[in-house]
Amino acid sequence: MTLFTLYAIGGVGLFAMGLFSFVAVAHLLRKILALNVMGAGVFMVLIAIAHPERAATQATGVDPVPHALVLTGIVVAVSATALALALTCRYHAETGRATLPEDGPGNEGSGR
Amino acid sequence: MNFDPLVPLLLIASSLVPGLIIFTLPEDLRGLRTALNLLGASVKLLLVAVMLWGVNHGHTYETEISFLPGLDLTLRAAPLPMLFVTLSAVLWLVTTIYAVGYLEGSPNRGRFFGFFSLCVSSTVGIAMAGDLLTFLVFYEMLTLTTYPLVVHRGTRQALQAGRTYLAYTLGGSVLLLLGIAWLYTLTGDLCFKEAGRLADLPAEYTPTLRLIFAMLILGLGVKAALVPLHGWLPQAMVAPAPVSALLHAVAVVKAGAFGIVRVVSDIYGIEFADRLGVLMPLAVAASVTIVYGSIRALAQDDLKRRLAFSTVSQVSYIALGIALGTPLATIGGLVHLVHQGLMKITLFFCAGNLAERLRICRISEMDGTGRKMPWTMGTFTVGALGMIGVPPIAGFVSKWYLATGALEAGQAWVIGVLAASSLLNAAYFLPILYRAWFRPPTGRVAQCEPAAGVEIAWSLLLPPLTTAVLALGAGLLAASGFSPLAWAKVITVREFGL
Amino acid sequence: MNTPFAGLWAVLLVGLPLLLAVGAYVAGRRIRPILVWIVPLVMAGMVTGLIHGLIDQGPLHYEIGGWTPPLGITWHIDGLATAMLAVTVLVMGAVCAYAPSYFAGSIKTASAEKTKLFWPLTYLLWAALNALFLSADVFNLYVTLELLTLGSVVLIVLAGTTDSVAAALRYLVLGLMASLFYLMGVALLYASYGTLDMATLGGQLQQDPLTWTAASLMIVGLLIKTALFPMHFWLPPAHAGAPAPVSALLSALVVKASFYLVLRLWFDLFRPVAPAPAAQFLGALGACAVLWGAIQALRADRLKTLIAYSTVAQLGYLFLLFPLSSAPAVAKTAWLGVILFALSHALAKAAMFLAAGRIQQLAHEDRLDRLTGIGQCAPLALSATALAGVSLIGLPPTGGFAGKWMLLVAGVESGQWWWALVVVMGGLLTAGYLFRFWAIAIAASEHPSQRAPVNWRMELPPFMLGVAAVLIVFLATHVAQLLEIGAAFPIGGSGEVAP
Amino acid sequence: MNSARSWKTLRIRPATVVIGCLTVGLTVLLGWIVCEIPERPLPLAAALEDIADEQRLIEKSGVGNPVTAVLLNFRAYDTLLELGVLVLAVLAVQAASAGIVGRPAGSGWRHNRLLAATVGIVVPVSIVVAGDLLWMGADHPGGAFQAGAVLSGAGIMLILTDRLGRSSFTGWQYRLAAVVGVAVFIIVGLGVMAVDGRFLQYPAGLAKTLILAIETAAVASVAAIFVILFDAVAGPMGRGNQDASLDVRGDRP
Repeated sequence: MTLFTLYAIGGVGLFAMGLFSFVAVAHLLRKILALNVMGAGVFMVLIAIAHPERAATQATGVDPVPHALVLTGIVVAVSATALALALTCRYHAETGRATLPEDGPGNEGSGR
Repeated sequence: MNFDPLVPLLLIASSLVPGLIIFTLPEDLRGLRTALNLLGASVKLLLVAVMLWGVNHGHTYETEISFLPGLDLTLRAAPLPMLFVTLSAVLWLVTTIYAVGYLEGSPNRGRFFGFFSLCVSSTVGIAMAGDLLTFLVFYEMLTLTTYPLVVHRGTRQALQAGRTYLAYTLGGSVLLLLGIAWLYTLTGDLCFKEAGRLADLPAEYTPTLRLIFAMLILGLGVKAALVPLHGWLPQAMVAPAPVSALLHAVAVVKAGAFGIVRVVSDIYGIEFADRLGVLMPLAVAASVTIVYGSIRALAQDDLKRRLAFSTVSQVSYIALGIALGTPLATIGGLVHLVHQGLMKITLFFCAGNLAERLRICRISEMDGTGRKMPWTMGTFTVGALGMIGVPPIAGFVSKWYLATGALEAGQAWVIGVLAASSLLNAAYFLPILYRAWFRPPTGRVAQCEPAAGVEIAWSLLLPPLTTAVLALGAGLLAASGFSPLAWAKVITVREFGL
Repeated sequence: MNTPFAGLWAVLLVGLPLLLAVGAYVAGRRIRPILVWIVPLVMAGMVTGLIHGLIDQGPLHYEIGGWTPPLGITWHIDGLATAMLAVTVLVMGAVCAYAPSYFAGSIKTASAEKTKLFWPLTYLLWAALNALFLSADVFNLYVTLELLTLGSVVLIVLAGTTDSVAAALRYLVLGLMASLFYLMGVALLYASYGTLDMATLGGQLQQDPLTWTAASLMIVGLLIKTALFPMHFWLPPAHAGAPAPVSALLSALVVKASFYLVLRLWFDLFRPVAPAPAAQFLGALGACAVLWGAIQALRADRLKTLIAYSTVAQLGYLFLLFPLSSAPAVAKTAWLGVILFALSHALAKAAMFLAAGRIQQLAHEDRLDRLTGIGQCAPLALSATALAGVSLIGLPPTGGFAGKWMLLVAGVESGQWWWALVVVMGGLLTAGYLFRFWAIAIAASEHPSQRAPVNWRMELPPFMLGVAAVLIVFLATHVAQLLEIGAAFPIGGSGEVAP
Repeated sequence: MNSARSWKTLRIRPATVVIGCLTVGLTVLLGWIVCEIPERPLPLAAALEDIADEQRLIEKSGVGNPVTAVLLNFRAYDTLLELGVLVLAVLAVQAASAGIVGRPAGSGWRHNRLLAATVGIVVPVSIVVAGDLLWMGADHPGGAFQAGAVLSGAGIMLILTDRLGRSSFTGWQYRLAAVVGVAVFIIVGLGVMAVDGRFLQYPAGLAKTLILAIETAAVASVAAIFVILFDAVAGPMGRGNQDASLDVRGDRP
């Protein structure tokens, strides 16, 4: 097993774990964490792709593009996480709950 | 510069533009609104006169408007469209005058007259449509613009009627739309053409064409109130009298009947349709409707409902005439398009007058109305006798041509249908006339104070008088060169290539 | 001669709103009133310039920074992209004209503090939309998508209610998950093909499990963002709970943007390698959305919820494209039809939401059973809903009809009757729920309310949008010509709409 | 209703089992696929090969660090939008938090001597490190985001010790700092169009200067934004507004 596959499979594993947690758990903080785990998984896959074993650019050692993508992705993830946390705080402050209401089709959609 | 292509557009604009302006006017600008309406109606009449002259002198009025990719909207003046256009233009003017008087002081008149004008614009568009898609466009516009008129009063009953109206007409639209789309994929062209355009399609399409025919006729049959698609019509009677008049005489029901005529004669072609064997079922459906409508009318005590079922019955004369597939019957059907309009609108105006002046809408309350409102009931009598087919009123001419056409087609059973229908017509109209003229006034009629001047406002009396005179004239002068009958003959000659 | 200008217009279409967002944020509210009017006009001018450039010299490839595709990011500007830019300008213009009055008149909606944020957010959203429509780089698209999702979420929160926060949160977490699906797909594609440029990718995609998986991940992600049934559940609370101008932007443009991406990915990349059942499956989901959305709209007890469910239903229509376009002979008809449908839906739905906002303000709420006779208070707003609604139903002569007619023809001509039936059934159901509202609005009220003076700034924009949604049908031929410029569309089969 | 419980419990429902199976399936599928990624000639790799030599990379892009070259030259447009996302995050937390919490009272850490001493060392060092990262980023690993993150760390230390005052970071200085990165980026991007005609196409020879200018502005923005984000999110949570149900451990009363 090469380092590349190790990283890639690790990334896939993280992605799936995050996904499972995201779907299965209702607590908002855990959902946000799960999203970050998923994100980390994707980033790991990207970094694995950049590994010299695969990257054709021998001189630079690694393929810089996925690294740049990961950096961009991380910043996006940070922003999204901040927004999600801010909303969760607000929601919690107003309702005292940390889970979204489970609403069926009947009471979905509330105007104002 | 050639102004001819502009004329059809102007014809539609003459009611569309006033309608749109009326929407923006404040409710209390009654004078300006009325002026706009009458101006529009007069301009339209003038344009119709110009076009009638022009069509007779070889002008072609044809307009194309960019529409879907590969499909333009076309408006084209030909004898058949002109027949319907003339009817709408004349009846719009009288109905407008009537409506102004009838709705005096009621709320939401701006909305009413706005949609009223749009409704007429759609009707003219239906009449002038040069292809099936244009027809569909205006046909749906008609559905939409009549809905606010039907529910105008906003009562629970009116809303219910509006719901029923929509359920029926939109259901019909779906069939029509599917049929047209299917036809389009077969032929790639939807233009109306005298004597039809499908005759040269390969024989393997025959079953498809039959199916499409059924879809189109069912779709149109909803508005034309073919049994069993007529359920919305009696309910729509909750609308104000001018709306009922318009619905029955010009706009909705006629649009359906006119559509049937166009599909049979200008898409399929009467002779080709006959070969396909689709005309016989249509004739049977029309006959069933004629008899059924008359029988149901017998049982109604509400005057407007009785008139509504009478419409169900009478409009199918048009479909029957076309479906018999002979020149004489076609003449009968086409001329009935006009005659029925004139007579039925008279009857509805009178019903409106009775409700307005005497507050009665039931036949059982009509005793002695002739003495209180002789002019109104006089015109009512003309309309009713015309419906029965008493010469020399217009209705007789239609029935005569239908009957001779049936004989020409070798369909003697149709004579039976016509006779039964006339008997039934008599059975539901004559008692009304008897009550009106020969019974002493009772109930509300008796309590009614005699009016100071004329029995009712002039704006409510003149319209029925006019239409009654026209109905009488159309019958008396049927042989003259400018009667509806003469026009129908011209159309038929072209259709059959005689 | 025109190329640098066309390129400049494209750059400014992204750059200008970004700069404006920044400026509006720093400046607070001082420069706002002029901008409200000028910006949409300037943007409209630039879109017009771009369209002219396109008509003159065909589709435009713009290499940002001068780096050719595998290295840099490219914009691919074709008819479809410019059509989307144009409809964005129209909707944004109406929203910008409408919003000041809305926020000034809403008692419930938040303080000035928050309405101040509306402008930078809206301009950012505008930049994100334009950037998304122009881009042809799968990763750059991810960034624009995130910009779009986050911007939408924040705009929803401006409503200031707890419900809106919950709706925004649900939208946010699902949107983030969807983005990660998309990003994973991008990573796999890059791993296998070593490029992020769509044009380069399109030429070399192969039918292998990796491509299928990547395609599924990306498309599933986008479907969640497009709220395709059964992933639609986040949409109604979010779109109904947002302030009216925001609802208009979300329903008209934001969901369209992710649909636009599905369209791009499908036709530019994945169509040749996608197995046939995938298209049918997407169509089936679309059909379910049409029915389910309509049923829920029929049951809705609030006006804005009704309109939001209508969006769910109407989005379903768009997905009928995939099965219909699998028959080469009618593919182009279906493609044009769906895009016309999407464009007119954008106009109509924005009109609906803006008018609903006005009605809500007049009635102080939007429960349907409290809106009896509201039409007399706000006739212009009601006519806006009427014009827009007719287009949504797809009755002629409206933009919705143009789209529907072409879908029908495509369905009938390729013998796929069931899709044609879905199209007409959906129209009937749409009529059902819209007339339900209209009947209430024009019913005679027991307490006839005074006719409020027309608030032109709030009633004219939706009305004009409604008019546009109707009249666009008369431009359908020209729109179709524009769309065909550089359509990355395999012109297979007859393709021609008219024989 | 008990959020603490909802944190811990994973409700084992049939749906959960199904989801679990699906995720396992997805893992296996994706794992197999990443192992089987075929070897193909990769266009981008080929293009990079062309500039693999550091000297040629500097000639072409103005910087010697390939990641920086990608971030700020080849794919600079991505980075521009990404700075836009960061600005959006600031707008977001301000919209979300408006009106629910004022800035809570001080945490009392101000008088913690150990912390005060640490701050005194860490903050200046952070600033130096940030500057170094920024400068180094041109040719070695590092760059604007790393520098901005380090700098924001210093800012957060200052917040925690109440040394940044009690304003809630919505003044125009903070707003300007938050957007200066994206603003400079666009202005440079549009400005170079006057020279070379393409958006973000740095004129030959000016690339390094312009990239450095953009990066410097970006450092300021990233640092300011992270500070604002921290303040808006952690403010209510970290200080005074502790609540069991949002606490990760979930075991407080």
